[in-house]
Amino acid sequence: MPVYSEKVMDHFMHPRNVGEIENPDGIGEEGNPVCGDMMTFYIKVKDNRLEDIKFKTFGCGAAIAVSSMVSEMAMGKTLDEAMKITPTSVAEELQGLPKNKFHCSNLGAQALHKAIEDYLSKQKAQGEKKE
Amino acid sequence: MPVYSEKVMDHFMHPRNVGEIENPDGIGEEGNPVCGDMMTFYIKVKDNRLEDIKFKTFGCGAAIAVSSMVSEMAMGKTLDEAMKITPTSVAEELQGLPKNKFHCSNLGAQALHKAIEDYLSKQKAQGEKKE
Amino acid sequence: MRKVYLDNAATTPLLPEVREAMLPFLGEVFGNPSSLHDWGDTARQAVDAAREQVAVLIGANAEEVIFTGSGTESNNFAIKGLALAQQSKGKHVVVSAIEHFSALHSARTLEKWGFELTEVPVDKYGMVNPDDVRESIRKDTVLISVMHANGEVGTIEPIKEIARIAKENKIVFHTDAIATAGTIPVDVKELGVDALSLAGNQFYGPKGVGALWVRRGVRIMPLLDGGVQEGGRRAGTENVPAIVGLGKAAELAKASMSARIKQLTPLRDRLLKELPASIEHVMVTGHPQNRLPGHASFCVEFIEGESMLMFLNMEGIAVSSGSACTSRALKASHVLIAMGISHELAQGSLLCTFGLDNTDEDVDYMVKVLPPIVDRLRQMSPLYSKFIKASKGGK
Amino acid sequence: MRKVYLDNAATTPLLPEVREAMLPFLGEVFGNPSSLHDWGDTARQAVDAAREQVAVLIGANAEEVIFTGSGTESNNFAIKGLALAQQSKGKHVVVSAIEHFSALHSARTLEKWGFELTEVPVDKYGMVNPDDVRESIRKDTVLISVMHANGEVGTIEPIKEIARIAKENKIVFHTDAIATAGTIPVDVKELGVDALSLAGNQFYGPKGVGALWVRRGVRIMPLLDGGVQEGGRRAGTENVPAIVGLGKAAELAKASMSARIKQLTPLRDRLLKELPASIEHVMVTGHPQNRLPGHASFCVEFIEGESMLMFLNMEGIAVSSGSACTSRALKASHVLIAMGISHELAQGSLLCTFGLDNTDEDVDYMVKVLPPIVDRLRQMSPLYSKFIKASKGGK
Ligand SMILES: Cc1ncc(COP(=O)(O)O)c(C=O)c1O
Ligand SMILES: Cc1ncc(COP(=O)(O)O)c(C=O)c1O
Repeated sequence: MPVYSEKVMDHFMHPRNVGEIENPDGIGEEGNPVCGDMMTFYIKVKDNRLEDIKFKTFGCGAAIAVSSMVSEMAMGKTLDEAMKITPTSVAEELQGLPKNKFHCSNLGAQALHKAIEDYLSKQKAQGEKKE
Repeated sequence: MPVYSEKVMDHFMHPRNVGEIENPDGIGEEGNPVCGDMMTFYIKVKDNRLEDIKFKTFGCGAAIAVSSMVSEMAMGKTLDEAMKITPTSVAEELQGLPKNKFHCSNLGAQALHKAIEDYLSKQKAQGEKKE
Repeated sequence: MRKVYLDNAATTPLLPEVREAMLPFLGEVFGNPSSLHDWGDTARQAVDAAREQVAVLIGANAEEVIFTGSGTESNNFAIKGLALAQQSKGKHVVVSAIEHFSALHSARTLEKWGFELTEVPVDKYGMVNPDDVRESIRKDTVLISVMHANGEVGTIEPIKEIARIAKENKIVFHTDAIATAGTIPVDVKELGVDALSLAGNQFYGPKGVGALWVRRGVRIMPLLDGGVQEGGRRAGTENVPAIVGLGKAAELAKASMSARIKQLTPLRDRLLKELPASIEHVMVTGHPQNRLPGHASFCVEFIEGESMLMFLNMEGIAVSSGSACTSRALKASHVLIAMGISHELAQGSLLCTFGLDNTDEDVDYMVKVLPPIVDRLRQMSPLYSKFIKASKGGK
Repeated sequence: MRKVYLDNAATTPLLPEVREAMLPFLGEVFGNPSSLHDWGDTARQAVDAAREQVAVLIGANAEEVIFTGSGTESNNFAIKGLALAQQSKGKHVVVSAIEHFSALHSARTLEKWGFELTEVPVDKYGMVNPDDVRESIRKDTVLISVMHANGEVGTIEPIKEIARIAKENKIVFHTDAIATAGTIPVDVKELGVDALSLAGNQFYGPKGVGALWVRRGVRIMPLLDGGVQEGGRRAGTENVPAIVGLGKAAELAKASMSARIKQLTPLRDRLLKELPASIEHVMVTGHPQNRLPGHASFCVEFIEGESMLMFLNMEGIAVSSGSACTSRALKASHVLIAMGISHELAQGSLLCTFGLDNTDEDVDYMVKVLPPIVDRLRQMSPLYSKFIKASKGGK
């Protein structure tokens, strides 16, 4: 097996926040199955905070653990705070990732950011509509 | 060890007719130490027959066995008969020689022939002197 | 916990008889076969006896068998050595698209050295069409190499037909028989090949040893220069214990081949049938009939191989996958891709290979354990939820 | 009959601890280190632990150690791989004239591939003069390879000085440390080399395994293409038991090196002194002081090596020779010839190499047994009788 930390194994075996959100405020998808890893993040936003986060992930053990960890790290955070989560900070929280796993499977932060951007652009579109 | 037949081992360990002949009728030398094998044959001839043969050999197990075998095969033979001894017949008498040993160490027949030729050319020179 | 090793294509355990045969050579009998004394003689005789055993396995002459350090070395030696030895005649080489990397990458190294390379395609079963080989031949083709069977999808290739085509065109033909020698009958004369690779750890022999058989009269350049071991064709002190083990494994394989095939085939057939029956959206990869006796391979849709392997490992089951994440090169199996399988589907590749230690209970266990794992991963998979939505939408 | 193995330069026996370390990997622990399951994990961890042990032996970082299938493979890999990786910079390579054939013939293969080769000479002790290396350097020199010690005459080369010259000229420097690593202290940093070969069977480890250390940042082309084992630099399923054995042998060598040197040196010194004292016309070959601890080599005048070895073998003694007849290439040792020893004298080459099993009684036995053998062969030798006649004539 790849040499995964205890934390990675924990999140792989017991991933937090797996699922989808009906009528989410934002959706972000990153990666593609050609490379072997793909993640979809769903978010609910309230008062500029991530009230709920769910994800679905196709990929290796690291990809699943990363998704779970990102959802946990971001839960309840303000959007600004969540945007500051980086692949490196996720890997650190996970007690490290194998070198060759860093780039392909560490897409969680990007997927979350995409979901937030999706939310923000929808907000902006709505704001424009309202105007 | 090279895969030597029993006969080769016997002649290697108990070589027949090792030595030199004082005032030989013919001397033949074949090979050279650069290649690793060198043989000197000494003969005594009486009534056109090889009355005595002795040799000295520098070389591998096969070279020593070949020399010994040649001396044994030729002993008591007429010069014509002895000239018919070939590397192949020697190898056969020895129950075969390893392939890579055939050419370098199987110089005994040649060395004997050289000794006979030496004898014949001396005879001829004497004959010419007498005339 | 039950432990089930279903990864015999990766490597097989040593048979106890093989280990027994090797042990003296890890002890008292330690000489160098090149040495000129009793220690050397004993070692050399053991190596020669093993050479004979390997030759018997493949119907060859012992002096045509060259021991190497691995299957990979055999393939490198064959492809590079046979091509380089003939480069004055031409610089075109033909291989199949599904060769093992040790053959394929060797051929690509030849490309860097100025050779041209044609990679012949395969059909959806991973089968090479001999006609495609025929069409790939050029005036300057000097070497064709097609594997006897593919280790990832189990498909057995039509080597006899391809060898005949090579012969008609007077082109040297090598086959990588690493997945077949010792497993199914391999006879160099019957196959009609000029060179053949095999490896010990594929049929209950040791790691660290392989062999290349090269027909007498076919020229080959050494890959390892140095001393004159192996008739000057492969230098280096011989790995005596491993060579002895390979010889013993060859002898045992020859003696019990049909019994082994009879043992493995029903296990394979059960799994090929029962996994797709117990899990939706599972396809068998490789040829349905012409496949290695212990070889069952699949693609499980919507999920990725590594996470499947991890959960199976937690249940004590060892298998492989050709997914990108499980390859250390992080690319989906070139074999599956060459068979026209999509990258997405290839990620769910699952390879179960039976060995002599496996039983029907192992099949039962696998068929019991895998469905909930697949289910769990699919519940997490965005691809699966898209599929479900799309099929619901379609209804 | 007494059995005395004095051929440890050819190969050493396995230490019992090494065998013990290997045995599990010939049994239960049979996985392929590349496999993603417990079987694979255990094997991979064992390989990594061995890599660390080898790294410690030579003062290197573990990730810079590449396992190979033999010392010969390490040398082929180094010489070809380092030169090919740099061919855009230049195509000139420098080696010493007394390299082992695995290095020398690799360099000559490079010549066939368009490289130019300079073979630096040695003095009568087999010692390379660093100034000769300096003078051989050209603008297009990309690789220098000089062995750390020669296995035939035991001479230890001034590697530090040569490495410094290479460094000053920014040329990659490889040393074949197969005769030294595990036998005398070898530290890659202290030596200042860029790449270093070693082999298990030279220091009581297994056959079929070697290693090449390459300093991080130095580029090398693989010799064996295929999978991405060994960081993509050496493909092929790892020979796990042999690698584990090499690791254990390295650990033991590191721990007991000075004790071993203390054991072997007096035996060597006795033989170097007593053989020439008990037999006339015997010369020591190689350097009188700068030589391997267990290494005693000679030329016995007027007789040939193979017949000497055969008689010694009948007395239970195993040694080697560099004579033409004992080489399977049927040429006198290129090492002795390069040292200026005549072909005639080289035929009487005799190489006695001590190991941990040898005792003073072995020296006694050798010194007792050899003189009558030499005498017997000299009585048969035409060279000796010529010499005797000439010296009598001279009186
Ligand atoms: C068909 C085939 N060729 C070559 C190889 C390479 O063998 P190794 O990794 O033992 O060198 C394998 C390994 O499984 C194989 O299945
Ligand atoms: C200095 C040196 N280099 C290379 C080798 C080749 O090693 P092997 O035959 O084990 O591959 C030897 C063998 O004794 C050696 O002494």
